[in-house]
Amino acid sequence: MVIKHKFLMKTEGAWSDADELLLCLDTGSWRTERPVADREKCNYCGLCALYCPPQCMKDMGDYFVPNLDFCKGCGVCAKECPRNAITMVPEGEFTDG
Amino acid sequence: MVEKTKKSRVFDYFQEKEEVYAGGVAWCAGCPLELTLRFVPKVLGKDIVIVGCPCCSAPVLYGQNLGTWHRLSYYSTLMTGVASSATGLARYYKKIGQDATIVCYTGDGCAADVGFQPLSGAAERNEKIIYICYDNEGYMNTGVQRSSTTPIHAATTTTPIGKESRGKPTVPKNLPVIMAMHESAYVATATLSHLEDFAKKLLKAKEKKNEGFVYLHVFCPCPVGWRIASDSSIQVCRMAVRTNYFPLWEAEYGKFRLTHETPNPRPVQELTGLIGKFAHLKEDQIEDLQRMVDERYALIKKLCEDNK
Amino acid sequence: MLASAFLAEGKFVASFPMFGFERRGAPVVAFTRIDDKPVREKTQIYNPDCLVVIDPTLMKLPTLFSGLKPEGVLILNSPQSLKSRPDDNLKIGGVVNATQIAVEEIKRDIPNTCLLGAFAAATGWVDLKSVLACLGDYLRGEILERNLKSAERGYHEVEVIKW
Amino acid sequence: MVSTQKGQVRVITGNAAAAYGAMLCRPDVATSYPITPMSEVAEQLSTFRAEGLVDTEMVEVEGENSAMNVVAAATLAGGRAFTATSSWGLVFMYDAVQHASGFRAPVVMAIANRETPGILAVSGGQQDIISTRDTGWIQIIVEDCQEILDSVIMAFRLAEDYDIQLPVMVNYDGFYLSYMAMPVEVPEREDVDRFLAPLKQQPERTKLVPGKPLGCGTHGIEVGFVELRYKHCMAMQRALEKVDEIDRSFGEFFGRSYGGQIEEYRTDDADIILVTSGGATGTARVVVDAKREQGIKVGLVKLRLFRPFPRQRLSEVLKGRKAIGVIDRSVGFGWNCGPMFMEIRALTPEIGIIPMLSYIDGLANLDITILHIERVVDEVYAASQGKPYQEVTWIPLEE
Repeated sequence: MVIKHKFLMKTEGAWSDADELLLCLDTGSWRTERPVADREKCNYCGLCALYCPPQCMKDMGDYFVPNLDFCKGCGVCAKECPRNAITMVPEGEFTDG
Repeated sequence: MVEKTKKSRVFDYFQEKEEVYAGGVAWCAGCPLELTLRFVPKVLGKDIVIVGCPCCSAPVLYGQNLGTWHRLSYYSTLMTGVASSATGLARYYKKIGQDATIVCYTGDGCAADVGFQPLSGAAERNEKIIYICYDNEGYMNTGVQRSSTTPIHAATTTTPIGKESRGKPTVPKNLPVIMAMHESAYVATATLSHLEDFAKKLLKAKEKKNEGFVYLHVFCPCPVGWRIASDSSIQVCRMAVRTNYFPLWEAEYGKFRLTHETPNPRPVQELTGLIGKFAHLKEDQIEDLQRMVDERYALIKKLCEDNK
Repeated sequence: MLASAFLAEGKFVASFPMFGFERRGAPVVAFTRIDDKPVREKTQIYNPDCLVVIDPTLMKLPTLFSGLKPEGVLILNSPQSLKSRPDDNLKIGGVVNATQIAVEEIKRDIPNTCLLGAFAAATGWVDLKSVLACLGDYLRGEILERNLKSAERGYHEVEVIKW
Repeated sequence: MVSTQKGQVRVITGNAAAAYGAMLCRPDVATSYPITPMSEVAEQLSTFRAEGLVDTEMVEVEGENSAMNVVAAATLAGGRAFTATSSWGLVFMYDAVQHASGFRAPVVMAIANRETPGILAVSGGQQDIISTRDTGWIQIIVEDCQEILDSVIMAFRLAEDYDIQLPVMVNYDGFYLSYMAMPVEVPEREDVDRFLAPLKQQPERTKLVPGKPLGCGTHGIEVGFVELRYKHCMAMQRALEKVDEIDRSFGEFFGRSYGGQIEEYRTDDADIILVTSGGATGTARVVVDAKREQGIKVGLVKLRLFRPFPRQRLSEVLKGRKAIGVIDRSVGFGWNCGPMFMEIRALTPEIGIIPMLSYIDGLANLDITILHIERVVDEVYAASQGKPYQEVTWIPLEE
């Protein structure tokens, strides 16, 4: 038998190895709405970042913005912001998406 | 410009600032399970070993061939083998003198149903492991079937609403209390609306696991399976605490203590109203649920009183 | 224990019981083979040279002696001596009240070690010294002392009849 | 039996022999859930631990399924682990059994064989071997108490070999061997250490270390899955030679060897061959000797390795014979014949079309007696002489 397949794993057993291959999905493309933070209203409490399920709020020093590569648009940040500083805006309204 | 306040205290509990997961992973939008699993290594540190099984956490915790979605040590097993596999790891590391924090991470289907026997066995043997059950009250990964922690009257795909059926006919297994009755080193409930409480309990878990078995029961709504809006999961967690549907307590060697008191608990409708799986509830069913909540809360209060 | 005693005398042995559920008092049948060369058979024994009966009520069993070889030996635990030759194939009968001796010496109704002593005396196949020595492989301390006494009494008190 | 005695000879049961074998290999973790007829293994190991003879972590699990998960995880973290079970216990750990082999966990498990599915029976039989035959484990079947002890030691060297990395079952007849007290030479611990020392010269197998970003048990996706299955099958095939090699090495060390994959007894000039496994082989040796006295040229093959199947070595020894009889202590539900018979029948292209006779005997603790085996030899001999024969015989039903 001629094996043409190039073995993916170096190990005998089924082991994944983050040093060899860390996978990542383009979850940013799942989004239908985008959180938009109002820097003026934000008091930097960080609850949006704490509650963000994919933990993708970026700390900008005195306010937070979502990393749009990974933000799935769930809206938890907007809902949990005690100052209503985050608004969910339909993706259709943006030209970069 | 508003005055910038200090960031939430919860950040102070993080010993791991870096994300150990890839940015984009295959959990549903708004899923609090994702938040739980990203939160745990931030508090416990990344040198933990996670033991898991097929469940909603598996699509991310499991690797795919050589590739993986995170930088954690991970041992995947079957639903029947989580607590026992963790036992094997913990005992071997003990034998060779390797310090290790073994964290089992499973849903309620494993913890309360098919994996209950090894869980109970590990608790009885007082194995030095931490077992975290994220309770989404059903088999969500397989398409929202009922489990033994599905609440009474809730609609699932195996307890559907029809002419002859009004949802799940029986009350859920009170798993955290059952685990506390093992008189393990540490048993606690937690949820994501109360992150500081959760973080404290994780740190206590890490400390107590040096003495013996630790069990954490985390209330973890499923936006898809419970039919709630993807932005509402934290709100549902908070309401579960405020209605005493999910009281926050801890028990060391069977000695109970409430970690969060709700002075004026809200009626359970305020919780069920947020959740689609309860949308069909009639008055008598709400009463059933309220009675269950009251009785179970009274039990916790009694257990706490007894320990004073 | 018997197998160990023979091993001490340079014989090859193999011994096993046959039963179902493991509980005290359940009926048990056990087999021991002794040979000058290695024992290879793993079967039950259908044609024994010697039959050791621990429970005297089994004497009523009609098939008890079927398969016994000619010139066979019977070792019987019983308070009563044999009134007649129970089977035509028997050449030697050894009767001892092992239960009573065990109760007196070991303080428990476990007649086995007493019967080992009786076996050594009646058959002459193994030396009492070997039997006593092998008990030490299995028992310790006071229990050993009591069982040694029980085996010795079995050896001396067995009533041997030759037909 | 004992040519160069290196240890102390004790009269011990098969179960105790399994426990001694494991103890001598100094497992890091051992666990066992009691079940007749192997509970004594667990008791004996706990006694060794209680007396401080080993520093093994003993886990008193609440079920067999947990036992297998405990030992599988311990080996994948880098340790040496042992467990034992029987019958329904093996069935109750069935998912974990396959998990262990699929994960390439080098666990060693002793099994006191007992009847398995459906019909309740606290009695011996080899159906538990058959019900796990294609679970990716190496399955060794042994004949007497000494071989139990020796095979457990050899099993560790096989399982943990870098080229193998597979779990190994050491099978012995429940009741007939598990409770059989025989003289067994118990090797010195230092000698066993030296016998196992070559494992330390090998590359370290992949292991789970806290904080190291490895995932044990990754999903095999598409061709990745095929790749892992293929590696597993190749390791099974490598085990064939390795079993012979380790058996030879054991012989050099301890003066006892067992033929590796199969043992041939008086086969050189044999016209007909009897194939047996387990304790019945000892009885068959006695019959073969007697039949040889009568002038029947009969030889005996002991099937010692059942998975992987010793295809080549069996073909070599069975080729050119006039007839073959196979005694199975289990049944094959798919075909009306013994499972081992079925596998040997599949060797027909290699050995040619000759009469092959299947005998089912020894189920439910029934005895495979000298009379039974004599009957088998007589019938196989008659078949070799061109007489008509019955392909499958359930011996107890014809008595």
